[in-house]
Amino acid sequence: MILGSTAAGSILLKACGSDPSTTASPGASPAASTAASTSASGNTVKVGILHSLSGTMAISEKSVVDAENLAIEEINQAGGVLGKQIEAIIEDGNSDWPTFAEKAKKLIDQDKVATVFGCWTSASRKAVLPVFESKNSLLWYPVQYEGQECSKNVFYTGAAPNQQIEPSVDWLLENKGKEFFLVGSDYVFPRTANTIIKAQLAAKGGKTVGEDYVPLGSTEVKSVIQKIKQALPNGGVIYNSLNGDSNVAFFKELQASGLGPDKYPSMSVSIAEEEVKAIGVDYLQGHYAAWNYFQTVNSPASTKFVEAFKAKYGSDRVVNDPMEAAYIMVYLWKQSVEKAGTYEDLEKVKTAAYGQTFDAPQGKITMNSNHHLSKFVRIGEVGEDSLFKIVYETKEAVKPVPWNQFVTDTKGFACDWSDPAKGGKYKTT
Amino acid sequence: MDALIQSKSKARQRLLIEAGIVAAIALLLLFVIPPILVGSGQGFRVNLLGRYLALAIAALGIDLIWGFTGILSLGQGVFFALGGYSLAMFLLLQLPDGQLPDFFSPYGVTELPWLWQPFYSLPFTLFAIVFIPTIVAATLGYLVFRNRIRGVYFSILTQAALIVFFNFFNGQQKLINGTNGLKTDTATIFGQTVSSPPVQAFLYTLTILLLVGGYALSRWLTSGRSGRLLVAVRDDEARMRFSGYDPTMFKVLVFAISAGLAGIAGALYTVQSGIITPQAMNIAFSIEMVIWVAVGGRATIVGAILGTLIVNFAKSILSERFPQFWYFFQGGLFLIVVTVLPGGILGWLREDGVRLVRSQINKRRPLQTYPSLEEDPGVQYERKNLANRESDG
Amino acid sequence: MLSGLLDGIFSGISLGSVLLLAALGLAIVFGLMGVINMAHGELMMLGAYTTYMVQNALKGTPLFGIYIFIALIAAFIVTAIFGLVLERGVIRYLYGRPLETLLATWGVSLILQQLVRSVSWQLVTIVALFCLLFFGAMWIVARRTDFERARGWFLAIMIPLSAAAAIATGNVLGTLYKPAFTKLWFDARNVDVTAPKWLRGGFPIAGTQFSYARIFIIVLTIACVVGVYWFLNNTPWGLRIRAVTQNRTMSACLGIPTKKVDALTFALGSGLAGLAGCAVSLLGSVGPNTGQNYIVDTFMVVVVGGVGKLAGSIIAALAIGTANYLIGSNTLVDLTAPIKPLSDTFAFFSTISMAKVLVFALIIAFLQFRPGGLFPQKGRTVDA
Amino acid sequence: MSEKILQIENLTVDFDGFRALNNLNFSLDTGELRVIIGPNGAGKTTFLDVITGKTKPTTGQVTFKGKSTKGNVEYQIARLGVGRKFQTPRIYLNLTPRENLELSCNRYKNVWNALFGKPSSAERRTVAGLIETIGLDAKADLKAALLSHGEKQRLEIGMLVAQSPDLLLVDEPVAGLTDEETENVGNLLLALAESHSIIVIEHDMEFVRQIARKVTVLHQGTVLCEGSMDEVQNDPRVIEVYLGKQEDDRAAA
Repeated sequence: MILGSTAAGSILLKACGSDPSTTASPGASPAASTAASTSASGNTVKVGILHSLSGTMAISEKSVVDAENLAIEEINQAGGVLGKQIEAIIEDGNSDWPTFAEKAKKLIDQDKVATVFGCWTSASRKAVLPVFESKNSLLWYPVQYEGQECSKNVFYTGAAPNQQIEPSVDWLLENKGKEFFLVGSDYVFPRTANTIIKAQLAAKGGKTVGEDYVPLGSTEVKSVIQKIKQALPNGGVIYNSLNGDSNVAFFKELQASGLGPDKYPSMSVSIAEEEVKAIGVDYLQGHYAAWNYFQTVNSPASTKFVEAFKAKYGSDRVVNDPMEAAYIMVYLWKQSVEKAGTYEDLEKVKTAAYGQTFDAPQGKITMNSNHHLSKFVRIGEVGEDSLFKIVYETKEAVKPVPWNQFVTDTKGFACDWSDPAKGGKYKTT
Repeated sequence: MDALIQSKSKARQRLLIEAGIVAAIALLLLFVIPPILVGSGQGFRVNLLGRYLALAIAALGIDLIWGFTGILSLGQGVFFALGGYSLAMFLLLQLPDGQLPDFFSPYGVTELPWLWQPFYSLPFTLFAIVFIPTIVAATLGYLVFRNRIRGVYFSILTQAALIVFFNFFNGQQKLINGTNGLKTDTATIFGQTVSSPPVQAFLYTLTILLLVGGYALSRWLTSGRSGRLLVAVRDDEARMRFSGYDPTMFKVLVFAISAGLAGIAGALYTVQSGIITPQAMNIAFSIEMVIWVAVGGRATIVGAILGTLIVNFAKSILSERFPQFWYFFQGGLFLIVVTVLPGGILGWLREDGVRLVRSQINKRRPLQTYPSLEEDPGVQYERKNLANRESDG
Repeated sequence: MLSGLLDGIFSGISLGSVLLLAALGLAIVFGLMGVINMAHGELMMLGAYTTYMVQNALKGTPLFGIYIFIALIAAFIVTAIFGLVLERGVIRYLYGRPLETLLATWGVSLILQQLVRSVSWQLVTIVALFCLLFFGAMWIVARRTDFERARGWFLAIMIPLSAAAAIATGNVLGTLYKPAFTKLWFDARNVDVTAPKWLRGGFPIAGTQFSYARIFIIVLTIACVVGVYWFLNNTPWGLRIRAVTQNRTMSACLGIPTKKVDALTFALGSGLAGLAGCAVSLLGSVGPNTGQNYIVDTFMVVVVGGVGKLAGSIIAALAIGTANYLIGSNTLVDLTAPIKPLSDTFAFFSTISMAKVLVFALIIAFLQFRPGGLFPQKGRTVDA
Repeated sequence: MSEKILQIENLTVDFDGFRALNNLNFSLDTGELRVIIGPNGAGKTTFLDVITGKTKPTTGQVTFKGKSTKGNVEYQIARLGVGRKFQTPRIYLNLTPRENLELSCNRYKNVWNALFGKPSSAERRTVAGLIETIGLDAKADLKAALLSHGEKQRLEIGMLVAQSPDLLLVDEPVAGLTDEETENVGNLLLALAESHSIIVIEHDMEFVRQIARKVTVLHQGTVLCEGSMDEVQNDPRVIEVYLGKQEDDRAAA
């Protein structure tokens, strides 16, 4: 009998999701927002939002969707773009890369969206890339990534390695020590990041004493700790590019094994405010993270962003770097469209985007002709209040370098889409 | 003897009808459905349909081993992925001489790994798509079945194998690009991009043809003596052994065939979706495959295909509308199929559905009973009257 | 060297004890009842979430220091009750069909995962209301003698009707009492469980440090194993459980309430999953996917150990844990350093992913010699 | 003296510390019908298990038709010509009786033949004849799951015959049957004994008397005595085993 109720429960939920009255529940019911606005007249611009709302990656991607929705709402309240309201069509990538490609096709072919904001993992981005290239559509991608890519159909608003990894390694070399142990999740971003770090350390007199990878989602990290102890018996720097669940296990184990931040400072590139909350600040205090934006950035734009977000989604929520990047990319798109005077002619929109500046929460950022943003680099230390105390920040925005100069294969290459002769990968020297 | 000949010609007639229906459906899928979908602005659903038809091939394999033979493999994803990777590797090597697939460069790989070398050859690739999964399955199957490990133990072991292959593929960045998988969208074949409409149309056609082929293979395997042997494995292995059959070999065979089908499915799915990643080997996907068959109806062959299409389109459409709740649906589906609808949709149609329709149009199926009763005119008279009375009331 | 060795032994035992704790409930449910509970991992997850809620409820109170003990009890009770519902609602229809239990419980695990993501007062109200309406109506109607005939019609009418009523009410309440009512309890994000202060850090010994949390888990595991052993062998209910698992029909004839025994056994197994969930929350993350990480490994423990034997599970868990640790860390590489080819092989497998590959290969090889596991069931009933 | 079809020498089987068969010697002539009796736990089923290859002997060997069966597994021994009927009927429930018989009747049992072979007309005739013999013509094309217990027993014996083994092992063929059915089965076995060697394990003494020519009594894993029904019944050791020691009897009384 209970069976009947579970089965029926699912029917319930279906109906519940479609009911417009639930629209306002935080972060929920993307379907509802679609349903509510498709009924509106044709005087809207459709944009696609493509993130994982279910599966492993939903943990991170849902808050990015929240940030994108916030930006869209703000823009709509301020009169929309080119006088039209933005209508967001939200699709679920289900943490499954082929599904991302499928949904991207659907957004472009069926919904005919003007642009798509989406993706988190490099794998999902790589999966949708051919779709956007073959259909000549536009994707905005908000997450820090490993670089080595420069598609004319993607704008990258997260950090390139030289805007996050490289400065943080320099800072560590200067302040914390020369011996590095690299630990990461077993996928492309940590692997590539570590390749870069190794090359950089070799070039700058540091030393990689070991590296290890943990399967995505794995929580058995005991043997990694053992390797760290072996490789760094007297302390040293841990460079951590673990992603998701493994971080929790890693920091709990690190503390239990007596590897504190005093002797074993760690620099993380995938731990932001949200993650600090999920891991528990007691395990993280004193460790470092490198980002372009922290919630603690003290600027009017930042305060406004944080306040608006909390007002919309609740005061217990925090914002982080990818959310900020997601938030600003919606604005950048809006500005480019307005400058181009059209949202349909993508060539014009793209050209208009180059050189666009925006007073972002992190500071004044600029879109370059290599489709990446000039961004500020910051290093924060986890404090008692679960927020980051900023211990280092660049004075000026750092220009992005998509093709990494520490990797031999791409050394001497650059990207410039404003010049048809140069394109996605050209030799500089 | 007359009766025998008569039944033979009847069987042949039935076979012809079936072939006709299959051909008609295939033609429908080929020439009617795509224009309708495109016409209604749902063009991308043609591609989805092609992919789901590819998945249906894998489902056929599961129906063979689980539906008929009673062996539940939760590791079909391995074979699916092996097929997909084989074809993807071939496609990625369609490059000018001396060039490497571009994902190698970030890892500093400058020389093509030996694993890739054979995939320059198309014949080898075609062979590999079917036979690498087959061989892997046969080896694993032999090692496991030989020791009479079966039932849930086999299921658990296949699931563990899945994890292992997943870890292996996921961890080998320098060899096969790890989590990112292999992209086939931008590769070229015969001077055309794989994602271009003509190639996709060709693949769609090929999928349907292979699905028809898979259907024919499954029908052939499950009819006649081999079909009875499969059922015999499911019903009573020990009896088989004491009758002089070696069930191990039959199980290995059917497991290997199902793996081959999964390999073909993986290859076709990969080129139509544009990417193959280790995600094809996550636990959920392989169990989902089983549920397609269960929804359609175990041991019905058609049910496997039907179930695959229904569940996947439901997933595609529902997750567009209610992304959050897809898991509820899917979980509910598992529960319902196992507890309330063990025969799946086809089973229900055959049992209750037919009875329901018949009772609505007043044509109940007569019950068979003891032959002596059948011949008793008194009983027959009574039954007639009873039936009438019931339908009156 | 000494510290390395100590560390190796400790880590192996500790990994093994986590596995064992997670597998214990499974061994009972699978070994004694023949039910493949794929939702076991999700029951662990529920245990972990219970820990989180207990932690939050006690934050700032003097009890916070020992919240973990309260959480253990709470986790056991919550998951045991959940297991009870699961057994009565689903599993009992599937006895003797292990493959079907596998699929059904997988469905349950999907629902549970989504449940923690989507649960809010609104959802709870809707589901509760639906159950009330539907089962209430059923209870009233089921007493009529001709119910079986009209069953189909009843279901066809009552399900949509009660669903509609429940959803409508839920949505009205949702709009009336917005944020609080529709706010998700957990969301898809991971939640943090922070061990009480005395469980953080470790016990320094010979240049290395033994994590208190892990020592705690080892002790907990020993306590659970002893407890379960004692329960099964020295209590009347334990005797009944063993009787029913050996011969259900005969036990029923002897007046043992088999249904109660089934429910109790399943509840016990689920409760142990809850304890395991509480324990792993000290080590790793707590999120909707928490359970997924353990499920396959724990099944391997049961298979290798041999079904229905506690001793087998204990040895198998320790062996698998130690093997995973030794291969995954550099220990074996160092030990075999003098023999170059051997150490190179181990070096190839010395990441966590690759260690799993090798351990699985070893398990398959092991099953070639002992297909029934370490302690196979013997006698002529097997494979009759 | 006719040739021995089955010879068992010094057979011992240990299970995890329990000795099920203890230094057992046994032989069977070609064409003989032998009944084995013995109290519960005497090792009768284990005895059959060893002959059919299901259980490996700890020591000793089984010689069938002059060849040792060592190293052969069940299906190989079955192909050599040993057929076995189980205590509870074991048939393929989801196949019809006709299909059940066809599978057993098939001479070529490798995978290749299963795929590409077709039943020959001779086989079909055999099957049709067998169906009549076991009296299942009316239900030949129903699922075997629908048959009654007695019908299943008969079907399994039919399957055994279809296999045309040289040696038939029949384990308690009349357990749970009515008197009439018991007699039917008895006659069936007697008819089969004309052309096969048969070992029957049975408890039902009435039935044993109906069919037995020579009886072997097993006790505690060894052969206690052997001979005609009357000889066995009067053997003091057998009486002791079945009825308990006389002194015990008196004590109990």
